[in-house]
Amino acid sequence: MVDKRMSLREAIARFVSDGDTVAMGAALEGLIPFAAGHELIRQRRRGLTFIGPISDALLDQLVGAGCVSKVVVAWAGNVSEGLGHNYRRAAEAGIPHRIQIEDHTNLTLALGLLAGALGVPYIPSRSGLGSDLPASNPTLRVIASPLDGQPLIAVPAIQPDVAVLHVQRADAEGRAHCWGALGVTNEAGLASRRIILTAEEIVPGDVILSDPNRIIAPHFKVVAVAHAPGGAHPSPAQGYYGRDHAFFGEYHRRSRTPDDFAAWLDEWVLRLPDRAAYVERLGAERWQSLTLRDHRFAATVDYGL
Amino acid sequence: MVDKRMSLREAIARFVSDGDTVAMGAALEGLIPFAAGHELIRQRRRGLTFIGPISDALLDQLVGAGCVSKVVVAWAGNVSEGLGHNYRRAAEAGIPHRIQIEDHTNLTLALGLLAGALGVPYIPSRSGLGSDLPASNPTLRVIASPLDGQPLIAVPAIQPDVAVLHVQRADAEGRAHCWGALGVTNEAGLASRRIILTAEEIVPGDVILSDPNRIIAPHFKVVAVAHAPGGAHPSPAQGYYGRDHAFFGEYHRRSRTPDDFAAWLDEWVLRLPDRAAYVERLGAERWQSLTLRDHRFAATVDYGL
Amino acid sequence: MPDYTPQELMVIAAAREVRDGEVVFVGMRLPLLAFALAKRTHAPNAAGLFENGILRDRPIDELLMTMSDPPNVSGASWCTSLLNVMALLHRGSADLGFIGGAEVDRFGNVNSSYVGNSRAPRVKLPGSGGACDIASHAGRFIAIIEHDRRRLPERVSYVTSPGYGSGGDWRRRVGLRGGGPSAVITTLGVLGFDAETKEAELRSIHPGVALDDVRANTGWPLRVSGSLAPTPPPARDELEIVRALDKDGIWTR
Amino acid sequence: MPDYTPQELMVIAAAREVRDGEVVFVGMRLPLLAFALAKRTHAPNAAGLFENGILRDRPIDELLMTMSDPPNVSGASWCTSLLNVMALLHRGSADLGFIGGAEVDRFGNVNSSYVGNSRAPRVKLPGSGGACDIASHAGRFIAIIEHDRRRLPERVSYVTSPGYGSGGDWRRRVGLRGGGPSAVITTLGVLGFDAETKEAELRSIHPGVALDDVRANTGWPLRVSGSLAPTPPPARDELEIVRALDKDGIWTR
Repeated sequence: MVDKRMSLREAIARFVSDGDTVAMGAALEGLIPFAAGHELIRQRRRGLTFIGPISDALLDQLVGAGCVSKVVVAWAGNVSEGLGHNYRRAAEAGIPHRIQIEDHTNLTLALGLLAGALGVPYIPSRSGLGSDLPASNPTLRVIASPLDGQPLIAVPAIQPDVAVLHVQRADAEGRAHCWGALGVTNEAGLASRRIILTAEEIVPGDVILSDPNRIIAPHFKVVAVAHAPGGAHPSPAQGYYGRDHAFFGEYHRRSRTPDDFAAWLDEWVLRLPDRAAYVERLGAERWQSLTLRDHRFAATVDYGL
Repeated sequence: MVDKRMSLREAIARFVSDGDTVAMGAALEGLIPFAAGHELIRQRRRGLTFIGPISDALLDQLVGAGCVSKVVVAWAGNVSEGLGHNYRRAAEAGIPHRIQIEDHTNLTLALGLLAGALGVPYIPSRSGLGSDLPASNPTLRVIASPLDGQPLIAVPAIQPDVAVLHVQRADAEGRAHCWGALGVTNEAGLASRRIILTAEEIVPGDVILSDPNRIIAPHFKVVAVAHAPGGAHPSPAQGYYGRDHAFFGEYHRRSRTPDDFAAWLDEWVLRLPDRAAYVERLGAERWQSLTLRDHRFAATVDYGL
Repeated sequence: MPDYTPQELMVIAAAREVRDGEVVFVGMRLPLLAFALAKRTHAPNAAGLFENGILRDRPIDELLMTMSDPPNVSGASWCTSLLNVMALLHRGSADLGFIGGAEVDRFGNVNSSYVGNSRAPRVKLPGSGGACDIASHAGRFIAIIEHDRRRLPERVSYVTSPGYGSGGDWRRRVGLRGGGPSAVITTLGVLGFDAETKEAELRSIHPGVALDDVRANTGWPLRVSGSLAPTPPPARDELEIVRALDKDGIWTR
Repeated sequence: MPDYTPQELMVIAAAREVRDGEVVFVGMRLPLLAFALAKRTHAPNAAGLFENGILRDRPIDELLMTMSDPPNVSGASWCTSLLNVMALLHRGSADLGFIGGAEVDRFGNVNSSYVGNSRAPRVKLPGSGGACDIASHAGRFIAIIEHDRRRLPERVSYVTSPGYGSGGDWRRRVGLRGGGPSAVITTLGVLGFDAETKEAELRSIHPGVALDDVRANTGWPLRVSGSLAPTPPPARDELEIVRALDKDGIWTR
């Protein structure tokens, strides 16, 4: 038994290097690993390629903090508020620096990760035909089907160096349960060379192994398990806390100018040592308002013999 | 709310026609829809194309009964006993008649179903390169990757007319929970034009909707829900009953000659009206010996708000 | 002054496009409200697909800010992968999809990626998300957009989500199998598309809007359908449902 | 007469090929016993992948007749789709895989599909299952087979699972990325493969077996490794574990 528990600081220090390609936000608008993203900012990672279908405000923060040189995304902004100010500044004016953008659709990004998971060079799709995506993202190539000559888009394999997945509960060896909307969690984990888990709870292996169908990835790809309660805030973690809509709104307003963003970043990321301090800064009352009012337990199943 | 409950007899009569392509045994050695297969035999379906990665003895029975004219499979036989006598007789000697065989590997069959699910003409793979599969199954074509010229096998889409899935529990609208080894259940359901469910239990919708991550298919593809307790016997249904190894052994011995098989078929299929009669014929003691000795309940999860 | 906002009318007009029993690929904001409204009125058996992996039958009483908000998960009819729901869409199992965008053009092509040159954009928009997939593969799709000349140019500067391209049989020629746009619902009216040329034409005008206003706010000489009609105003119950859903008027006020 | 069966020795020899910490694609019957034995002896951290979608760390005390038997599911470390575990294999994440077959030839190619012409077979065998996938993509693979001339022909009549093809760099030329066969474990000995030519060579002979017996039962002039050695006989604890697992001797007696 290999104990992979470590602090999030150590996990990021050991397993994400400058220049890595990093998949985050695989579950779409929920379970976004904000705690891990903030640790990337604190450790001043540079030159990252960010991969994620819909990254919500996390990508905007990483871009504004100067961590990202390339994005491979289907949608980037602030989901409930609209455009992402930092993302726009980088794409339109090179502030803080230029970023390269590979536009995908949700499906082509998922197929790219699936191809990466399978280790095949590409998977064909009709998404992108007739659009300008192949023009602005030359990795999406129009091909003729070898079976009947019909036009297809060959979506090339995407193999991130690391996927950071936030989950509800994990054991020390990196076996984890994750529930709710899953997005491309499965494909991102399998496509990546290694997986970092951040978890609301660390539980005994028996809890996880009691329901092997709910496990989200092969543990032998997991290199680190970091306990990070509240680690998805302001995005939701089903069964733990809801989405903090106001926080997204506040971030939107406070990222309109580079100076405002610098102040926000200082307050919520740079001046805080870790996620525990962040949750404390949110305050007990606000945290309480986000946590469960109404339990909805799943009907059990029996794996008996 | 559309109530899709009906007898298995009605489900097969209405939704499987002569000449259809039928996916069965998607979960591999467990949850094999033997009850539905026996109903196909009783209703004398002819000219079926049987699709399944590892179909265990069910395919052998359908072939012996003359229902099948073509098989699209990765493995066909009697898993714990070895070769399938009826399958051999059909393939080697045309008894009861010739069958066409499209050999796959487990992966190529899964990729074919995935391509069918996605509605793309093919998915590339390296499984099959250097083997004789493309020679005996010309649907597997060697192509050059349009990205780098490397050889690949183009696995063409497989879209069955109907997938028959045996599940642990389903509701009247066709939403179902299925657990244990899943094989290609997801891909077979999505690739098929319609789904017939046979279920150990019919439960209220609230039970199923309490755990949406465990639901196995979109209900709008389900055309029939048949209550069939014991419907996977002699294959196992996790949490309900184990595998009846002896039954597979007995079938193996009693299918060595066409006459022996005819007697077996008469006793276990043709002379019985339905699965309830089959379970009764097995006898309470034998059934009891297969059912759970030891419950292993999954740790619950909370979908609360 | 009517007793409702243009956004409320757009939601109601969009809801009326949903037929009972259809599988609908639902977007966020106005489409989500439209789908919720349709479920509560004439289309109780419509099923909603969400690109995060959700299939939902039961209506939700809370306003969702994103499709992954916990109330959208709890009680869903399937909570699976993005790939599984996109597979259904790509294969042709979605009857209808909704998309938004910054620009829609004469042939229903939609831009949500770049204003100006994509290599040096004046505005970088969020991108496709699932919009290109929906526009490409759904049985038909509907775009919802504010009506002004900037947003309805003759030709979008970037095609994120293909409509009818340059018209006629363009979709078939480029290899798309989805049906293309069936309507563009704007703040001034509803556009449809000519069955042959696939050019947009004004199908209905919202109450209180003049035809000249529509033309003046459209970036090309807009054709008018032979069956041009006024958009039926919101019914009392439609408005009540929309307002109950969007209590604080976040998207409709 | 030794105090063990050839099948027991094959299981034990196969178990010794598993290294601790490896990801092993496990087949049924003898390979399953071999994997279970390795877990209980020198490779407690080996992880087993099963093509029905299972990843398993915890050993099982019951004899499995199929990989989908409930005891293999309960307590698994992942119970997912065939596609997910095959994706791991295809991508190159499996260090080792085991396969069986009816014929293995001079270059380690394996037939489990047809004896005779595939269009009019003398014997229709069950087919690949996952064997072709394992042989194609695993870091290395091991075949287990009864040793006689019929089962070890110079060239198999049908290549279900590619070994080294016609030898040398054949695998690279046809586009395969997995390492190919590292051993063939038979009832008489263990074959390895020459590093350059990729031709099979006898690496060890089981206790009590004469070299001439091996040659006489092989369908081509079998080369002998310069480091030919006797197969170490089963240790007491190895035998005890195998017999505890296969209590009734279903596969090893």
